Amino acid sequence: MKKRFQVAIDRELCKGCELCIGVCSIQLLTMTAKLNRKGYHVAESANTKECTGCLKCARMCPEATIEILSEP
Amino acid sequence: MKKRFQVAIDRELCKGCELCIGVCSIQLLTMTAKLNRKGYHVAESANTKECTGCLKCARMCPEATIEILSEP
Amino acid sequence: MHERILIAGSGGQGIVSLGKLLAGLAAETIPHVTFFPAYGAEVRGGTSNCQVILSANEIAAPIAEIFDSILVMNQQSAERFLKALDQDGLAIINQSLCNVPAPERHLLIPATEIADRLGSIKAANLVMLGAWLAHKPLIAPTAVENAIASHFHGAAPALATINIKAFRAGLARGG
Amino acid sequence: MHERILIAGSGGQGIVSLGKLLAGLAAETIPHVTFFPAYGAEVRGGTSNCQVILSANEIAAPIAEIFDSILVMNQQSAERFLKALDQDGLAIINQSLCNVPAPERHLLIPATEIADRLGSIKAANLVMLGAWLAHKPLIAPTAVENAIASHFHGAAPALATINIKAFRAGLARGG
Amino acid sequence: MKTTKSGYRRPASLTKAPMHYCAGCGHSTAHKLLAEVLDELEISERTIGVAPVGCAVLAYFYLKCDIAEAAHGRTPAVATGIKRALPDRIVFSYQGDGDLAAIGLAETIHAANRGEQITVVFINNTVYGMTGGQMAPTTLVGQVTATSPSGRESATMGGPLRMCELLNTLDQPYYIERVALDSHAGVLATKKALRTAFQAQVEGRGYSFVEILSACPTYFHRSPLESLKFVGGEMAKQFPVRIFRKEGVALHA
Amino acid sequence: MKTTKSGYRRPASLTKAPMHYCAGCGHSTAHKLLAEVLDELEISERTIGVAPVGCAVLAYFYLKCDIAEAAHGRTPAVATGIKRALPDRIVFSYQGDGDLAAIGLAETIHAANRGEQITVVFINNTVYGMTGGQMAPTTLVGQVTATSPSGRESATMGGPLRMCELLNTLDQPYYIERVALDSHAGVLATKKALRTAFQAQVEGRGYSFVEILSACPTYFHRSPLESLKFVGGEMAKQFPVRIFRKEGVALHA
Amino acid sequence: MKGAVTVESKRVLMTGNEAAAEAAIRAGCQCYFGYPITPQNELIAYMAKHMPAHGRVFIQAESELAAISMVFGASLAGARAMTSSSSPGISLKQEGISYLAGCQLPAVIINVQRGGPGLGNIDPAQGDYFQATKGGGHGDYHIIVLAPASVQEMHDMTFQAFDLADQYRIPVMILADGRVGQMMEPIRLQEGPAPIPPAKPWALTGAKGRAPQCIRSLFLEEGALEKHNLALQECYRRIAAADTKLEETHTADCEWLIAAWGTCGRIGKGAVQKARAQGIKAGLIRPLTLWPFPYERLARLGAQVKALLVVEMNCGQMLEDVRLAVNGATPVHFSGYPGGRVPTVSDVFNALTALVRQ
Amino acid sequence: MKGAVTVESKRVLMTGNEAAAEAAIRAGCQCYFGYPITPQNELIAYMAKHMPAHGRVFIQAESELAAISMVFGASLAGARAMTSSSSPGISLKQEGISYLAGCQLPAVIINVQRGGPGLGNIDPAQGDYFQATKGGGHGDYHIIVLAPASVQEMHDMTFQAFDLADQYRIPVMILADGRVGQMMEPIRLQEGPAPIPPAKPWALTGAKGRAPQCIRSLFLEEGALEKHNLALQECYRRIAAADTKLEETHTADCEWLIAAWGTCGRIGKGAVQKARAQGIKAGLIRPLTLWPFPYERLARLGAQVKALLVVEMNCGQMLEDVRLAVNGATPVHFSGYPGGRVPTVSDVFNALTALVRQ
Ligand SMILES: Cc1ncc(C[n+]2csc(CCOP(=O)(O)OP(=O)(O)O)c2C)c(N)n1
Ligand SMILES: Cc1ncc(C[n+]2csc(CCOP(=O)(O)OP(=O)(O)O)c2C)c(N)n1
Ligand code: SF4
Ligand code: SF4
Ligand code: SF4
Ligand code: SF4
Repeated sequence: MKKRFQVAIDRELCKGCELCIGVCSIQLLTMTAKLNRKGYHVAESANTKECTGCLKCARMCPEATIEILSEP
Repeated sequence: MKKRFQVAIDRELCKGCELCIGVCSIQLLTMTAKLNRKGYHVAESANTKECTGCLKCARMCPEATIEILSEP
Repeated sequence: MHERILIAGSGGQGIVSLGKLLAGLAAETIPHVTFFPAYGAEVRGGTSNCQVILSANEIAAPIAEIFDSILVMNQQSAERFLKALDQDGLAIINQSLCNVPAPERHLLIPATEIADRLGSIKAANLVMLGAWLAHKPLIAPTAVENAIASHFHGAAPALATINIKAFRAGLARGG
Repeated sequence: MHERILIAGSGGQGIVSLGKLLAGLAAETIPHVTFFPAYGAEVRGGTSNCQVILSANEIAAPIAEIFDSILVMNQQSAERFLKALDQDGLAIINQSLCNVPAPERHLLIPATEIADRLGSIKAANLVMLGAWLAHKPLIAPTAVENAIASHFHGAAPALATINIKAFRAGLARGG
Repeated sequence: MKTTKSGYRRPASLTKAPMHYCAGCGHSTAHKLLAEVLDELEISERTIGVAPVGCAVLAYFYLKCDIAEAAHGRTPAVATGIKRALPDRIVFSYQGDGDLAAIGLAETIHAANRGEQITVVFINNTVYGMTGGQMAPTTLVGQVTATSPSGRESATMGGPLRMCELLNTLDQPYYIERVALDSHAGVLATKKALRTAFQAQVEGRGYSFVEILSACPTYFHRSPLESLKFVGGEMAKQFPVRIFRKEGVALHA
Repeated sequence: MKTTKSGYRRPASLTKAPMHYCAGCGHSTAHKLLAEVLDELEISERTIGVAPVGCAVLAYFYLKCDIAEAAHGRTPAVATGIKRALPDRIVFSYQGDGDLAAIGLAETIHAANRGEQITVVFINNTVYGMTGGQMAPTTLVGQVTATSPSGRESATMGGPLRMCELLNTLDQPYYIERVALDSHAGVLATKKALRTAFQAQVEGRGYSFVEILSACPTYFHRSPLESLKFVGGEMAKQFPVRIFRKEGVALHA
Repeated sequence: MKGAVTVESKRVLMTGNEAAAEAAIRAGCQCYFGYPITPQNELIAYMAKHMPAHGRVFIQAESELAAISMVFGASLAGARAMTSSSSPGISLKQEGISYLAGCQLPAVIINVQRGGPGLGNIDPAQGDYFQATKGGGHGDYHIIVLAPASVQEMHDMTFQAFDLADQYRIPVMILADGRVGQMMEPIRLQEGPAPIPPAKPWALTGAKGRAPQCIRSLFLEEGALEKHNLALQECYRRIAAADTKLEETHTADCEWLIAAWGTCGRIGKGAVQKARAQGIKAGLIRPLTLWPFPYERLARLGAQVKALLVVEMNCGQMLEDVRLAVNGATPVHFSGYPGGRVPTVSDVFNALTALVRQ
Repeated sequence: MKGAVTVESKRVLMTGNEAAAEAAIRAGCQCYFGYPITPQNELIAYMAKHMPAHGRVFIQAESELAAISMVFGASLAGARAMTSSSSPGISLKQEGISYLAGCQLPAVIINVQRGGPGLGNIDPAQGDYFQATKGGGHGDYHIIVLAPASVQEMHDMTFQAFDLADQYRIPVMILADGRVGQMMEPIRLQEGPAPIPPAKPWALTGAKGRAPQCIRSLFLEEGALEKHNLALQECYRRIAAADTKLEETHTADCEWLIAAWGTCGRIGKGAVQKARAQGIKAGLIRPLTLWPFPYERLARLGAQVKALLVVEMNCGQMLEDVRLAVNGATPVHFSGYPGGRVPTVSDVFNALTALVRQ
């Protein structure tokens, strides 16, 4: 059975660098127009349930902002 | 006609290091028991007229103490 | 005339360049001008602020304690600096990133959002400047626009347009 | 008892080691001892000198201006230092390398030549020591010989012999 | 906390504090990877890091291990002092190119030459970040910086120093590798290099050195994504990414 | 004054002062050869030398050209300042291994890396002469010195730094050679290397570096003749004598 | 000039760092060697841009040690040479400064101080007074130390520094702080042709047509170093006699004297004006040269006033020179701000009135 | 101990340099880092030989900069650490000393001074008083400075230095001169078990069982550096109150006071004895701690005597502290020997009698 994953992005840690965006092969992550308290645009993940658990975005994120949790 | 050379050693500059002694293929140079003002044993050249003008001793002497003059 | 201005915000908000721009333009017509940037740290991402003093007379102490105008661009700066506003002073507050009560001397402007909509959040500082100038007409708006145009000349004409628009939006909002 | 001794010569003559030897042996029996080497320069080949003070009482100033004994081993040192000899003082002069007039307080010893003949010009310093001890019996000659023997122990027994001979030659010459 | 196929969590050795680095800065990624390695080797409680003067001077806010702050460039000498005093601790220095290759070049080479049992993490971003984007010893020829406003010109300013190559002429180092934080693969390689380097120290094998080609978007005057391209492109061309020394043996290219 | 088959005279660029160096010291020979080269290239009147702190600190007593005295290790930086101020003069630094490879290592490498148009004469005698025979960065493994009384031990003190090899990893240097004052042939080779190095500078070609393996009989604790054997034997084994770079091109061994 | 905006015909708005850099160029500085450090980075950046454009030498050195040594080299070759840094970097230059002083070489060194000790912070501070004036390096020497309080003075003092350095063959330090360095003010630039430095027959330029020369600070011959050091002291006396400079405000009739330097001096002036406005007979003495220090003038003022207040952004450094000058004649009080906080006019005014009320 | 000759049961003849080295070992110094320089080479050679034999750390560093930084590292890891050098090398350590002070790290630093400025010469001199006591590095800080006058004091003061350093978390400098370093005298060695250093909970030893710690001198938060600097000053006041040390000779009834430190103090004692022998009421004050300086005791003596004579092997450095202490109460005269000449007893005696005759 295919494992399910949850993608959690800590909005306040995100700096909007966009390094996570391109590495996701199924383009799950997008930049938003939203600003966090520091004034950065933040990344968001849509359709979290599609996540394959490749962890690429989490590994790319300089700020360790993205956590991928496998659902049990 | 074979050139003649004169070997002049500045006794006061000599430090008795003996580096000149061995390089002379005809063993023209010898250490003496004499001391110069600084307390060094000094080298001397015997039979200066035998000198072949190879300049090896002059080149070896760290102190530029040995001058080889070719006689005209 | 003795106008003490404080501009404050976070590292990347163009606080220091705004202060420099203001001081440079002011110095063309006002006899005594000092500009002083305070770097929070020799590091990235901290807070940033600067002071500009414009005066008809010699400025003995180039550092003010209370200010006639305060422009704050983020929450931290608002919390830290607004208390230094003179009782008759004017505060311009970047509402996009600050959450402060707004008594009458406070002018709230969503500068970052305005700038973002115009194409670059980096232009928020000019929104702030525009709003301030609307209340304190110490510099001619055309002089500001010329300065922006020549600053971005060549390198990025598109940016010049965005920044001028931002400035005008501020001017309009402030008025 | 308050004996101020100066030993001087050129860099390679073992001036400092002689001073150290003397001070070390003296300290075994004499309550107050200082030894001070003066390096001419942080470089090779300059002159070298040292002072030893032996005293029954505390030595306030560990530096003397005039000396009870002066041992000079080369011309430069002789010229420089002999004038610092106390009027009742004793000078031991290495005749091999010094050319000085010899008033009665001056003892001329061809120390370098003696040492050379014994097998090492480096032992000239011990010739000097021997000659001095002959006049100022402040240390037992056997103590000196033991110290020499143990110094060269292992490394170079042949050198120990040469040096002891040199010392004895000095002792004999001095007497 | 291990990063396995089963997920990714913020490493335990990384504090919760937001890092002050600019968006897309390689320091952030390097810190994160360092924290992962401290977690995986379970050494954070016996590790002492030495932070440089440079953008990473505040590393103690982020890394959950003891951290000292060295004078600019003296970082490996400080690490030497710590390691010699406490030989059973894990000691690393973390340095920028100004710190490591300019003012601290002598300390860098001599610590390596003594084979100090430390790990040196070298962030090569070709500029001085903290002081405002000046030329570094590793600045590329032609690169514009605050102090090479017309681009670095090799005839008067010299060319980029290749530190791995320099250190590889020495006998003592145990492990020397250059990696690039230019892509996902680069992140993985960097992590692996750091792990190897720290592992070597844990096993007492000697001096290890990891050079990380790293983005400084602010002073590259490029976006974070463009900056990664610069790292993987122009930088990696000048600074070949590879293992220079493994288990004490120099591998020649 | 040229030294031709017709005789040898004390070079005109050497003063008449007896040198203070110990008997058999390589500094004396190196000074003499330097003076010969200044004579032959006829440059002594436009040459400015920088003497190090080390046994050669008094070089100004012996060499008939303008000479400055640098702080310990800063010799190439001082030479850089002079050459940049007076680009048409001939500028050389003359340095021992402590000066060049320990305290001054950063200055040495950076001057080379900038390709300063200077000539560096490096006397490698494996010890600190002036201060009393302490360990140098070039001390051989096992060699006994005042600060390695049981012999240099590579595990804690490192191994001998090979400066030519280090500098040869840089792009800018024009000429790098190592020679040994171990024999008559070595003297000739040294003279030739010095001549090539200065000639390169006269022609404005760039940075030149000559490492001279040299005897320090006093702290080798050997006679002058035995010292030469040590230079040509154990030292040359550790420090291979050869041209490393010629006309800007690295020659690989 | 990058970042400069021309005002009127003759005024330009610049930071103190840029103003100093431009002054050096106008004074004929031929060689600049520096290493980045906040808060003086605008200076090195300015030089990086403008020195090559003027055909002069700019090198970003590998360290402060290398930079000061390059200055040493350029100076001994006869060139006007300068370096700049901030506190920790200036500490690294101490050996080099001692060598420059020992070799009697002219040089200009700018220290835009920051908070210390150690890494401290980069806020304005005045913690390096002792280091600059008493000799942070080894041995008995002095360098001339000038203390600017405005961007105009950063410019003018740097300009003068080159002449002073050449005239006395001595290093001259501009001891500024982050405030003066970072602040922008409209200034009038030094105009006209660059000054012509004096002939430097002592410089090493190659021995053509003369005997070879040496620049050294090693004096091994007996008594030589003592002679040399006494000659240095003699030179220092000449400088003290001719070139001690200070600024006075309302001192003629003052009963309460503030002594302060640099930025604190400027703020002190504000406090004096405030005090005068309230009828307090306050005055200000601001040494423009910290070495040589205006001992004599201060001794006379010390005899005149009821008390002195020394204000510094440190824990009391010039304070000692003031006390040496006053020599017990009147009480000397101190207000110190160590760590980057710049006192305000009110701070100083309050400290003064507290004294008056006592 | 190399070069040492055992005398009686308890006396050994050593140079001052060796005596200091042996004291460090007996005080439990765990790490020594040094770089050769005359006139302290016997010290580093001694450590090279004996530290490894005791299982301690010895490194000949690549430079003085590296050496002081290694000391910084070892100290922050909780070890007793030491370095030694001489004037130019000490100048190079100034940044590092400022960092040690800023981080409140204990360390022992020996400066066997030589003549300066620059390369100077290697004769005994006292030209680094200002550097040592006023802070040769940047920022407001002090270090404890001890001034030995004999081989015994080289030994004892070095031994005590480690305890002082740990007690106050401060660098301690032994400010010796070439004479004290090179001289041999028979001394009594510190016996008994090595002192036990205080616990160092601040040290970085790995965060096992506690929160991670940081050793730093960077204080960016607003007001933090000021707070830190005021805390340092508070510590300095405690040290001054508890650990100001001096030696007095014939001061009870003296009318003429010699003030001198180190070697000059010892020679001054000879001059005082000579003066007393001739009926002149001379006395001597010899500060054993140069920082903290015995201002109070000197102020009281200043009120007692007709005049003071300061004798130093420099151009007048401690002189300023003496003048600050005396604060105008009595004339202060000066005899200086800058450049390596050591004054003789007669020199000092003559200077004193010249004063008396005036
Ligand atoms: C002695 C000294 N010199 C200079 C500085 C200023 N300074 C701080 S960080 C730095 C260099 C930063 O560059 P790098 O080491 O490459 O690190 P990055 O900031 O790029 O990560 C400099 C020159 C200093 N703090 N101390
Ligand atoms: C800053 C400084 N540190 C140390 C010294 C002491 N010192 C003088 S020369 C020297 C090293 C000499 O060795 P090397 O450079 O190899 O030259 P050599 O004497 O062997 O020719 C040292 C450490 C100094 N003068 N200045
Ligand atoms: S990589 Fe991280 S910081 Fe960058 S945009 Fe994505 S979530 Fe934000
Ligand atoms: S080589 Fe020269 S110094 Fe040596 S013994 Fe021969 S002549 Fe004398
Ligand atoms: S300036 Fe550069 S190195 Fe520094 S935090 Fe920003 S991106 Fe990173
Ligand atoms: S000590 Fe060595 S290097 Fe120095 S002069 Fe003597 S032999 Fe030459």
